Amino acid sequence: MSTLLELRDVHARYGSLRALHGIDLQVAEGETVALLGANGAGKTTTLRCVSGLVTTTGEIAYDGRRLSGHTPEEVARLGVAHVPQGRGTFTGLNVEDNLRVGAITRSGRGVGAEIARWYETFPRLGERRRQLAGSLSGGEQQMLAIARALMMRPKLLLLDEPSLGLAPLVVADLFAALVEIRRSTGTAVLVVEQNARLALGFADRAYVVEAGHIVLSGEADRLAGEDRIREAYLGG
Amino acid sequence: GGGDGGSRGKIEVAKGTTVDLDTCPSGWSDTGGITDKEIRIGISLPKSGSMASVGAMADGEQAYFDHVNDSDPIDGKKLVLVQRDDAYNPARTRTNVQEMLAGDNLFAFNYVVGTAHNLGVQPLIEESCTPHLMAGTGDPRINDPARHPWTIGGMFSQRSEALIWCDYIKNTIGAGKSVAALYMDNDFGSNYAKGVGACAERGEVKLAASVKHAPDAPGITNQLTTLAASKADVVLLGTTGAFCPQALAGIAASSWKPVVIMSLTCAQIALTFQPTDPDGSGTRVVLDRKDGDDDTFKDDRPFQDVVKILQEAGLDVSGRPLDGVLLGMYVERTLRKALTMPGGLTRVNVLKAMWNSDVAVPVSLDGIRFRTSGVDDAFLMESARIATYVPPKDGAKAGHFTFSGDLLSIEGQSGRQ
Amino acid sequence: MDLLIARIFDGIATGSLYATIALALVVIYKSTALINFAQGEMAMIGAFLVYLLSVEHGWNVYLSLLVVMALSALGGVAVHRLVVSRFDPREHLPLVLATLGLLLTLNALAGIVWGHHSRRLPQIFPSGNLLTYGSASLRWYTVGVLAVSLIVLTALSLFLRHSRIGLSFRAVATTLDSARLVGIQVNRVIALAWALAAAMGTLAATLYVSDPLRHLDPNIMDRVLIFAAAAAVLGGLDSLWGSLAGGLLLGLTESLVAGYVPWIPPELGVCVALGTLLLALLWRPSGLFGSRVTVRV
Amino acid sequence: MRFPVKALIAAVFLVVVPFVAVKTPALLILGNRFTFGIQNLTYAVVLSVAVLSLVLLVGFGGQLSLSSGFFMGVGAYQAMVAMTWLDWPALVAGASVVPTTFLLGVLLGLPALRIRGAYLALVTVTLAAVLPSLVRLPLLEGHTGGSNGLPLEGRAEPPAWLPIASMPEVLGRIPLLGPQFIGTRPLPPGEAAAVWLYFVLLACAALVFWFVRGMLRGRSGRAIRAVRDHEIGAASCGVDVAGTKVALFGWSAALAGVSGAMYAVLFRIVAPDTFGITLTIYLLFGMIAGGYRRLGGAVAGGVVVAFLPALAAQVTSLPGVPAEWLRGPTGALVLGLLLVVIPLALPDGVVSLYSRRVRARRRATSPPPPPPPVPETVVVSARKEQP
Amino acid sequence: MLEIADVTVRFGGVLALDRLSFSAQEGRVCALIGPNGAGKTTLFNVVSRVCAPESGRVVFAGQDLLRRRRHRILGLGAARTFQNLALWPSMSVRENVMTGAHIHASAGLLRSGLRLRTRGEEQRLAREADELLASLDLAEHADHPATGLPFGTLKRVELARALMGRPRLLLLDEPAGGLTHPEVDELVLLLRGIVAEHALTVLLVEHHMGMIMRLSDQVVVLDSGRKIADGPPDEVRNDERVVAAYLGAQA
Ligand SMILES: Nc1ncnc2c1ncn2[C@@H]1O[C@H](COP(=O)(O)OP(=O)(O)OP(=O)(O)O)[C@@H](O)[C@H]1O
Ligand SMILES: Nc1ncnc2c1ncn2[C@@H]1O[C@H](COP(=O)(O)OP(=O)(O)OP(=O)(O)O)[C@@H](O)[C@H]1O
Ligand SMILES: [Mg+2]
Ligand SMILES: [Mg+2]
Repeated sequence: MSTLLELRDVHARYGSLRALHGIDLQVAEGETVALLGANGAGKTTTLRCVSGLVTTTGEIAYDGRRLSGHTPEEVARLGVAHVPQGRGTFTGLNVEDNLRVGAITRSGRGVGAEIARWYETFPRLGERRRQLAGSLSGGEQQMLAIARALMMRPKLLLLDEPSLGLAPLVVADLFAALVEIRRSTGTAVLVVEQNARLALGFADRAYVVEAGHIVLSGEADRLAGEDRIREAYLGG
Repeated sequence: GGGDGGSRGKIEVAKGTTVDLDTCPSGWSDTGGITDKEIRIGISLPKSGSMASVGAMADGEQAYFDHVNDSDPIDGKKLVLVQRDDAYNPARTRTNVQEMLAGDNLFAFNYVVGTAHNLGVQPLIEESCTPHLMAGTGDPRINDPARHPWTIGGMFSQRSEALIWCDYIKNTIGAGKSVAALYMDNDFGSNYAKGVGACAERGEVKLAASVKHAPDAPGITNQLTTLAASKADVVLLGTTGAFCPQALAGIAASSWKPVVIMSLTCAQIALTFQPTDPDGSGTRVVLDRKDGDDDTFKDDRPFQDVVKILQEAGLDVSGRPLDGVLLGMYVERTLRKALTMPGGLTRVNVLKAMWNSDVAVPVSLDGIRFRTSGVDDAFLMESARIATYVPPKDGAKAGHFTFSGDLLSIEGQSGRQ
Repeated sequence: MDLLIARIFDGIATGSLYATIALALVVIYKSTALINFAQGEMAMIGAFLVYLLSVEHGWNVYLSLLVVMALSALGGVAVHRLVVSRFDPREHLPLVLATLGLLLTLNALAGIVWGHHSRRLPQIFPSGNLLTYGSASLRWYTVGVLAVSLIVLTALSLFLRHSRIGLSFRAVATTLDSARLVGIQVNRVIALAWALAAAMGTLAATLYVSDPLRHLDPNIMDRVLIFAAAAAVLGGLDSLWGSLAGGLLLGLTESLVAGYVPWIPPELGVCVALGTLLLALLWRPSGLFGSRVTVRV
Repeated sequence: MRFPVKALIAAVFLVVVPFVAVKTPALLILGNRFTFGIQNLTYAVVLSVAVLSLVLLVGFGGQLSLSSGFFMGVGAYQAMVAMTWLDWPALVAGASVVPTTFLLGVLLGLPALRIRGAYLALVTVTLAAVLPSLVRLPLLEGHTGGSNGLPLEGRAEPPAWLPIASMPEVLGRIPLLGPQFIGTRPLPPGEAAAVWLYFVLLACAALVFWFVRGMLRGRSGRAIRAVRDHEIGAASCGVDVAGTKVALFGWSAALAGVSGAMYAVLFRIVAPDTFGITLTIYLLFGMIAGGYRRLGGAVAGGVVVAFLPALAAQVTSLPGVPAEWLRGPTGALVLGLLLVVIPLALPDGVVSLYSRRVRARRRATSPPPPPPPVPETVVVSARKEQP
Repeated sequence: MLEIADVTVRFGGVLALDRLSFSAQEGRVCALIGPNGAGKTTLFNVVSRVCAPESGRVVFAGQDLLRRRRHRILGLGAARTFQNLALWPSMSVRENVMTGAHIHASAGLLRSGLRLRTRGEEQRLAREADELLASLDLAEHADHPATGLPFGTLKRVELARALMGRPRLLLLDEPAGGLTHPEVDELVLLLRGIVAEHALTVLLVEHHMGMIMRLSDQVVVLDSGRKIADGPPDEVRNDERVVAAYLGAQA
């Protein structure tokens, strides 16, 4: 498998505060990679670097081209979908329009069918299709954000804490759907997830971020067995 | 000239018109603002904002000054016009005047524009003992030589104009005719309203409708509908600028056919009466000056010289630039007159010339003279003729005014309320 | 009776003009949530260009109008490129100030280049009246303006509803960052809105001054802009049809109130507009047809 | 406590500057003469209070209400009427403006509880267009002077015990500064009066700023910002959102009113067209150009609004531009271009020039505070809304 | 202590709460769980008067909350946190927390403007806030603006702010959002301490079942606005309907 995304020695800062101190990371085509770390470690920032939402130094390569200096819209048009932390739904648009916006860079054909498919995965959204996204419950918005990102038919999906605020049953359904998508479309996934158990069960490989550095990486199964991981992220 | 300190005393410059030079600032000089090479005159007027069109007066005046400086300089000195834009904001006007007084070494002011603006700066100008030749307001309060000898008004007072309208309606159209009136809702319009109101109170005309429009109104359709509903015999247009043609066109489009009498500020062939436009045929106006687009004056040599000055400067030959030339000519003649007096060109002599004036300029209609005589006659512009607009006959490129009757003079009556 | 009908006709006449200019404001607002104070001046420049082409160069008016509308669209894009796009789009106040600056600049520029005296544009609609009732008459001009605004409105709303562009407009206006993340080229979308609005503005201003009752001078627009803005707000800043409704409502209220409420004389037109606006907004804080923003906790 | 060097410098500056300005020095740049007079200096003081009223309401309160021009007009007219018709002393007339404008502000605040964002902005802009018509109403014309404005005779004389007129004799001896810029001759009465007026109005403005600064600190300041940033969060902490907003409208209006009264005292003429939409635009300009998130921005804004249009209008020649191009509203053109350029170059306003330097010097250990969010429309959609 | 009786909330066609009734006992932790969109946050909004119910009563300590205006609720003893944060980003963490004690101070606009007896009050609030921040392990962030900090930290700041109001009833909306397992464990300990120390009644919304099990005394389960279960945690956990609607097989 060839490398789809590669970060080499990536640094990022917010004003005078340095958030990343040289991240090295790779995602191969079709691969699922989890990013673990404590609160404030820099996971979100790493995803934002890829999308061009923060200015960075270092090398980011995607699909054979350098990404540095690209705007978020260019990155998105290259097939990277980002579900940001805090969701970022289009509050003034209704559910269905939110999903249609997700497919806005593609031609209109097949969009309807795809929307219907997401209503199946998240029946809640189907019930609420005419409701303004801004008035949805927290979990409903989260579902919407994920579904919208997948409407882009991305090559690479960046998920920032997808399980945040979702009911256990929905989390289970969501990850089942993600597995299915990965299988059928070969989408690569880079996922930040606090629920390490879940993430490690889902991912092929994982990285552990601490204070802006990668401190550990490896096969997901192997990491799940490491003491250090159990202690720090999996709980008792 | 005067000098520092010492008593300079009171001087009567005209009948009932006395200046007390002891109140002038220390350092004041009777020839302040005159250097070896220059005579500096100040003007503050709107060159930007909603009244920006007025600013073209300064351009006309400047063109005339340039002409004088090139052809026949006064006392060998250049007339310099120091212009300041006040955007028609009285605070800016006051600041302008204060700063010009302090820093621009002016000999005199000319045509600070606006009623409130002049009321605001009059104390400053007076305190500094600087003449203000032709203040840009038609409000009679500014023409008060007994109390304010340093300033003289420089507009045909709108109240005087309204008085002439009134006489004209009474005498020519018929007594007791019903009248509808449109005024601009500002100092300009309210002076017409006062004049017409007084006339109606005396029973000389019957006021059937009277409406105002905001100076910055987007249109006057509603007002015209109200006026038309009155079905009056005569309509008076106490408005100016783009509202004049709007009113004419609106009236022409309706089924109402009154006699139209409009403000003399509207009397510009190119702007109010489109060259080829039949609207406004028969409109009466109290007119005191010529129009560069009017063929009637094409053999009037002195006037055509003026027109040439404007053309060469790339300015319009009617309207504001022409008014500006009128200002410039008045200033020039007044200064020349002062130059002939004992003591030469001094501020006191300018006051004497200003309050004992008898000047004619070729921009005015023939026969019109700017006369003053201290408290007996404190108004410069008091005569005019009734003119009627005639649209162009086929072939002619523009319409013209025809004059009926003699020169009307309300000499000495302008202060009448 | 005549008079009442005359006043209603007056109201429709002024109202439809407010509406056409309001429409241009709404187009910008829909995609940027920004009020473009320079809209009026941009439109005024457009009208001047139409004048130059049609009167000074003798072109056909309709052709001139079309050509200038296309030019204005380019101008709108230029304004966006040169000024608007350089600002942080999330910070509205500095941008609003810049549009005010643009207002002053364009107005002054027109004053310097063309002077402040008035000019008359050729008529676009036939003169005379479509129908008369006693002394009341409905002018062809009024009907023409109304018809044009209806056509433009319909075309525009169909376009925005059924194209992806309409969706992009709304997405960009609500959540800019997310719009980027789904690949919407935010700058292009906003530039397009400026182009559309500028063309609409030129159309509106040309219609406005082509009335034989009006003249063209650099200050024409500051007289209408406040009413047009009131109309846009009244209808709902993000509603195309709202601008028409708002404009007509405002025009009618103004002429009827001034005509029939004795203690409100017509020179208080602005007060009437403000009163109408306040009452309407108290009833519906986002205008008659505007959509409400929902942010929940 | 350190020795207040900065305050000392500022005080010297504020005291010396009027004596320089009263001489109206001019600067020659590229053939243009730019003057710097005391009238504009004092006007800057007056305007800074008006801009402060906007900064308070828009910058700190997050209410996009552009009504300060209107309230300034109300204050100016009220003070003028009190001084001319009732013969009240200027200070009393000025103080009497506070309760009226406060109440009017509260009245405006009530609808503003429902109307927000761009909607509120446009309604309040319209408000500014209304004042001229109101003043000219036949009903009020007798008192307001209608379109001709209401002038006030005489001038404010400095008290005899204050040696303002002879101050240049002292200040003029300061080497470098004095002899050149101030001269050593005593001031004539008119100029002494102008300087006196400057000091009086400066003192009033300082009092107002001191008051507002207190208001923005501590519990009340937190409540104001809390309401701006998140209303529901504020209410959940017991902050009376409606009450705070309405009070803020009231105080903002009162400040604008005071500024109007100061205007009346300074210019001694009020006229309807002064307080129209142009003034509102200028105040808005002052707020943004000065920096609407800081009190210092109001000072900068006042200075900018007083001087920029005046200086721009003094541009009479530009290199490479033919003279006939400069006949028209060149000042407005220059001003317009500045309005576009200033917010681009200094999005946080002119004060940011100063504070950027200060911040660089302090080199804080903690990251710089993020700018407060732009006031945005937040409507909680619910079946019924709480008042 | 807190009694919810027959509360119905409707948003247009959506029935967000459907005649919901339950009560929470004083000094206990009552958890509120249910699928997304079940109406949990809506209930919080009703209690804190953010939205008005169509019918029903909410009684807390003998007071009918629905009769009070929004900002009076804290005065009656009920404080809340928000699912998606409602902090004020332009203020520092300390100022945010101090504002939580708004009702325990009194300086208004006029008094602050004139600086009448404001100093002592300020110092008192700052001291209290610093103590609270220290006890929640937030002292190092006191001067940081309340934005740009990790989500979990900000959630704790909100908790501190709510506690500053000295409430008797605390409504917590997903306090463990964005925390890792060990962090959740810490939070549980912390909350236990706080509940005991201040004798608080807590209404807790959370999707983290581990936390619910360890912390709560009573669990109310909502589905589509209706109550489907109410009882001690162990009992509810094994309820068939709860498993089918919410937990799924995995739990
Ligand atoms: N907008 C911002 N401004 C300033 N600092 C920020 C901003 N966003 C993040 N930071 C800081 O950058 C560091 C990394 O943050 P980041 O959000 O990437 O962490 P994270 O690992 O995703 O944590 P979380 O569990 O909260 O999602 C943190 O210390 C945070 O305080
Ligand atoms: N303003 C509104 N307009 C329309 N529907 C609304 C509104 N507010 C809430 N709803 C709907 O009411 C239902 C209950 O929402 P609520 O936020 O209470 O859910 P929740 O139980 O907190 O869910 P979550 O666990 O996802 O946060 C949701 O389906 C939501 O879409
Ligand atoms: Mg994160
Ligand atoms: Mg919720």
